[in-house]
Amino acid sequence: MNDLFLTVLAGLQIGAIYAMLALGLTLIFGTLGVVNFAHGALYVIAIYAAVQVAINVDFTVALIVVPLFLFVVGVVFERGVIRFFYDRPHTDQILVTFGLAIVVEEVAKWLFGANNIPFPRPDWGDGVIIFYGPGAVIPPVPVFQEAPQLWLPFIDGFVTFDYWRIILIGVTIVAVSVLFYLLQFTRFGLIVRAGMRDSDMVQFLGINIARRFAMVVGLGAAIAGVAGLFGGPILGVTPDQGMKLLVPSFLVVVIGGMGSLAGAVLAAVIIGLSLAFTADNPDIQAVIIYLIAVVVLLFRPRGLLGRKGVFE
Amino acid sequence: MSTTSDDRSAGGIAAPAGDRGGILEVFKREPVALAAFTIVIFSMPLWIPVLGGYEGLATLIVIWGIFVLGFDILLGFTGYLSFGHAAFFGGAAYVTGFMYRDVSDNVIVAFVASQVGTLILAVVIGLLAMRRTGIYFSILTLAFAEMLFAAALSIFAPLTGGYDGMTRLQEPNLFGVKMDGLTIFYIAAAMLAIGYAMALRLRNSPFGVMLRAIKENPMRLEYTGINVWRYKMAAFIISAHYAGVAGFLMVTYEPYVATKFLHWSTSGEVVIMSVIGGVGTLVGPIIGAGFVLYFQNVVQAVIGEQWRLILGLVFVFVVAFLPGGFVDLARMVWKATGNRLRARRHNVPDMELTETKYGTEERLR
Amino acid sequence: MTMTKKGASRRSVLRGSAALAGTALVTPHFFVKNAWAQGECATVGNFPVEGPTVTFGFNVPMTGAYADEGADQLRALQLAQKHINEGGGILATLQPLALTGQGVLGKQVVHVTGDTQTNPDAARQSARRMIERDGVIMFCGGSSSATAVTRQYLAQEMGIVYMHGLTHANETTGVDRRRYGFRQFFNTHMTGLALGPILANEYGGDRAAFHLTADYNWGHSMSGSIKDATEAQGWNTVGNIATPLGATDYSQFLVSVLNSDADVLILNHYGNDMVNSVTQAVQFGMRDLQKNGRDVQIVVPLYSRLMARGAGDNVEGVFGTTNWNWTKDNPGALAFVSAFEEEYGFPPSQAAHTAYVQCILYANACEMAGTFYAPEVIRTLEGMTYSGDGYDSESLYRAEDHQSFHDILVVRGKAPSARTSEFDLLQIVDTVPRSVVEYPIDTFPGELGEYCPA
Amino acid sequence: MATGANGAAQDRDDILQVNGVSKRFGGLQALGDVNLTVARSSIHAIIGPNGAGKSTLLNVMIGLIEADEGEVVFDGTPLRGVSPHNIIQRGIARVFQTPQIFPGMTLLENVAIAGFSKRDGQFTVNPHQSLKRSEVMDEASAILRRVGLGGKVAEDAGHLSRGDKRRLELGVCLAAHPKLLLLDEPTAGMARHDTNKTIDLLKEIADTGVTKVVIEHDMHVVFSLAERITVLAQGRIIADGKPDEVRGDPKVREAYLGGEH
Repeated sequence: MNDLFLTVLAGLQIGAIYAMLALGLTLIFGTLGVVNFAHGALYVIAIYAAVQVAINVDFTVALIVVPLFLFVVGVVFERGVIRFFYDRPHTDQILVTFGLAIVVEEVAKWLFGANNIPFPRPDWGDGVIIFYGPGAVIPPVPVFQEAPQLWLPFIDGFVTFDYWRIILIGVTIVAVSVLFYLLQFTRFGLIVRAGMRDSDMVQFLGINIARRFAMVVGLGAAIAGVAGLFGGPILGVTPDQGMKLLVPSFLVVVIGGMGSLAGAVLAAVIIGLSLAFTADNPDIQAVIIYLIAVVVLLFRPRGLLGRKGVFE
Repeated sequence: MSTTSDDRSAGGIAAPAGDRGGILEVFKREPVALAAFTIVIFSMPLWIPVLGGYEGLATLIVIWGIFVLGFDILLGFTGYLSFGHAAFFGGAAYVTGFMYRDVSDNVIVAFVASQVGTLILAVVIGLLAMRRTGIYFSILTLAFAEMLFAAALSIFAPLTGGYDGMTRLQEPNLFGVKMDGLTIFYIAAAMLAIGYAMALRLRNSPFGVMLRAIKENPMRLEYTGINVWRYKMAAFIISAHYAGVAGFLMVTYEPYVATKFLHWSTSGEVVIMSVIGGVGTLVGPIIGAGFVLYFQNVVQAVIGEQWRLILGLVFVFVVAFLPGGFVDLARMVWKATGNRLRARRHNVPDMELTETKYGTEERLR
Repeated sequence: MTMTKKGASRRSVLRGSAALAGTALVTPHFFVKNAWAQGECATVGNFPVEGPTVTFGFNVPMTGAYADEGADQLRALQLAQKHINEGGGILATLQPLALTGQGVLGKQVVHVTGDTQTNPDAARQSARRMIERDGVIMFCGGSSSATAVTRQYLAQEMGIVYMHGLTHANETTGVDRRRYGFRQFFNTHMTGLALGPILANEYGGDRAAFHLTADYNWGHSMSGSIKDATEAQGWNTVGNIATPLGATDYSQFLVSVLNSDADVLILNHYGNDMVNSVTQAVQFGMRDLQKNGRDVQIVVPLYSRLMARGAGDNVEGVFGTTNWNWTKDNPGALAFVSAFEEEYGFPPSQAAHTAYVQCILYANACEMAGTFYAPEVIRTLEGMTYSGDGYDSESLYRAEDHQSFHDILVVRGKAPSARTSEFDLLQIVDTVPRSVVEYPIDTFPGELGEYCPA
Repeated sequence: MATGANGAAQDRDDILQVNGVSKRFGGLQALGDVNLTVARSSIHAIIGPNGAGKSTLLNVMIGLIEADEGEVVFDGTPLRGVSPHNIIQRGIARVFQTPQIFPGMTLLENVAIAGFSKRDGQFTVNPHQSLKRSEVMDEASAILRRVGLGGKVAEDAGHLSRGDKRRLELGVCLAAHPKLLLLDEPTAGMARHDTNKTIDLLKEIADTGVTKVVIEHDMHVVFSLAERITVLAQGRIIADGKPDEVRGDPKVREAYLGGEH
């Protein structure tokens, strides 16, 4: 049981990063129809911004500054690059954003080197969390005594897990909820959702879609910023992070259904869990994500939760 | 170079003689284009050192030229963007490597084996991936190629040498003639010339017209009595074989199989080469391949550590401002110098995000 | 005919054209290489060297995960070039020494660079460019065994000596050993021999070890060596999971470790893999955990100062081995470190050291042999004993497998408070003498191949 | 199937028989027990208010939509399970409601594709075949002249007006030398002058023995062309007969007046 519990936690945490990146990707795709291969590059900008602020100022400051900064980066990115590609073939969009991703990676390498920059975690997030069951005796190690503890009925004895990763899962849940709230209950969200269904019609109604488009990219980038803030201390701060996350998070979007936010979250969880549960078997783990993608695309081409008619 | 004379004929069948250039013109030009192409390729060892290149680079360009040429048959003609062409390049490379290491050092044996391997792969992947169009096709091909890559590194690692690649190959030879230096270059160049001639023939035959029609409107084609599925599969398999031949030549030239041959970055490189050169023009992608390889191997040494940054910027620039690639640039220059040419842009075909191009009728299903 | 302008360096053009003389329209026939041939082989690489300079190829990763190591190697190689041409550095300490500080055999050394991209295929292509276009007589550098092995085969084919950079897999001088390749760096087997006894001494003789192993040749080689060495000390290996090369998240693997009853975690990772796995192991509380009544320990068999820096404070107390460290205080090390610091303002890494020594050793061997003719240079290096290369005692280039044997350092990560600078990350626990790690030649099978290239 | 054998035996002058075809889309009965025969070499019109199921019926005939029940027999062979391109190869051609052409190709290429389809069958790889001065190309340009597009052979089809696209599609269909031509509103969007030209063209084609089934709203077209008229309403046939009979049928008037007009 302990084993299962820890594996599920590990899976959720792996899925959390994918979920946050895939959400941004699918949001931008759904609204703007642009396949943004530079989304990984936004994540790279986020981790470097986060680690610089965290080391030189404070992580708490980074908590506010980094998502805002990424929002601005996203808006500039849309106004400066993407908008010139709305009328271009999707292939061009993919290629130009892919080219930019290379440029960002190389600039990051130029400025900060190819090696990892240690990303110290704030005191409130450091250490482990202890899950304990009935009758557990936690050893009198100071680190354990100070660590947050949670009673769960099904745990045999006690288990430890990285506290930061639990925070990451929580942050992801919050980020997803905030995003859904924004889209479901605000005027901005109404327009964005309408735009996802039919951008021509929204434009026809005289709504300034351009400004909203910039906001959408900004929003997607800001989520990548949050992912970088909380993912950086785990996955490391190297220039190639973006490229490493690009293909899996893109597959998550496709598996979930392009343009489907709920689908992206669902697919991220599925991918995360399947990676965690195949950890003991590298042969299967290496192909599992592609296997899922192939099966889904062959039997349900529009993805798990993709809506019919919109992206079909 | 033969660029301008050749891409002119890209329209395939044009008007009957008289109107505007047209059919006769094209057919007069096909042998000319082929001859010019062959001369340029075969003389590469003579002129590439002038540009700071070297013999090995010429061989590389020719091999990758075959690869991108086949890719252009699929993307440029049929409009299917494969993100997984590395599967055929790398697959054939591994089969070739396996033959050289464990079976025979004879290039003919390896060639046959590698092409059989490519055919099997192409049929299996094609049967599954070709059911989908647009971006879903791209993702499926990517997924299959990556599965193959992952398998080569894990399940088949004892056979493939895993991440380190396949080493300890015997020196390939053709009944005692070693495959090195200019020998392999001329063999590869001959294969490229043959491949180019075949591609030209295909394009200017009814078959090529059908492939272009698939790109334009597959439903209309089906309801004109054409078996669209078979044409698509044929294009896919032919395209895969070009990649397979390139993979075979790569290992014959360098008796070593790198895992990168199967990696998605190899598929990506082919896309980059095609786009930089000009999709759908046959020569364009080959020029693109030449440019990228020249940049990676020669300009790199001049620029030093930041060469990839510069290459990325060049790439962004070309995609943004030269949607038709270098061939478009040549065409623009040609036009600017007062030559009137029918302006048919060979832009990258749109990769449909929609599942099908079928019109309103299809929705009823 | 531009191709033959440089004349002598166009070996394969000539050979190819001979084969195709009947068919090719224009073939360069101006030179017949045999006219210069010396000794047993018809043609050897880019020999002879014409003109007042000789070209070395510096073939290091400039892009990709090991770009920083590559950059440090490049610095060291340029420094070596400077010392060969102008004197200085370990020319003051190296014995036997034939170099005079005025180039090699009366020629000034110039260099060309190439990017291996930490990718075997790209490495081979860039090495080939150096050989074919730039006419290098030797190339040097690199930061992974995969790139090292593939270029070593190319070196043999082309008749160009390759002085390895950082390559730690046994295969390089084991089953894949080549006559034209030389490795100064140590290997996983030597790491095991050096580390095993010290681990047993430190942590006790009855530990249960769990391995996380990067899923490629070096990783498995490393894991096997450590397993053998620790089990010989009475340890028990309770698990081994292969992790994908370049993985970023190790939580799913660490969970398996947590669930086992292992009390030592061995991370057979290098580069960013090592940075990530060691960091995340600490994040999971492995260093604070107790199992079987003992503190859980983490071991990183192959250390690199550059990588340790990436892992920050997490390497504190973690054991490992390294080929060399800048804090060594023998005359050779001091000469090299001070020259490097003077030039660049910070101390060199072990990657820099091996590249530097390799380059100078090659030049020295040419000077000793009195020729650039590769078979003679190779014979000079084979079986050579030398000192003053940064180690306390004498080193040896073994003739049978081209593996260099020298002292090896067992180190552990320093606590942040104990560091004197941002480069002072590793504390030398023990300098394991050459005699301990010098394993018999029949440990690994392999054939070096011929002195004549093929 | 009994109906199939029965239908084939019934009247050998019928080129097409629709036997008891039904089709549902969700809750909507698009076609309900439709029985229809089309006589060889005739012009047969199908009319009815919007949403009556006319296009669906044509789609069933060419295999674009599979019927829930019933079958379509063409020239004595049932078409169930036959793939669309094979149905077309047997001699049916279809002009769609929204013109379906190859927009990025020249008019000549558009028509030539159908010519190759007729000549080479559904699939062939024969790179030696030349496009040059082949009989297919000659015929294609003749057909383009015939449909009134002779001056635009080298233009990209995508740039044509809607009416011209319709004509081009007709040309594509003619090049396949069909036995049966299905036309879905061939004159929609055309000016009266062009409509008349099209009527003349269709009559001319009929004289060559090609059977035609036409869906049309324009009663002028219907009554100047059709030899027989079938009226569909809500997926069912409410009248079937010669133009004069249908014109006087009260059920038809009711369907139209009670429906839309």
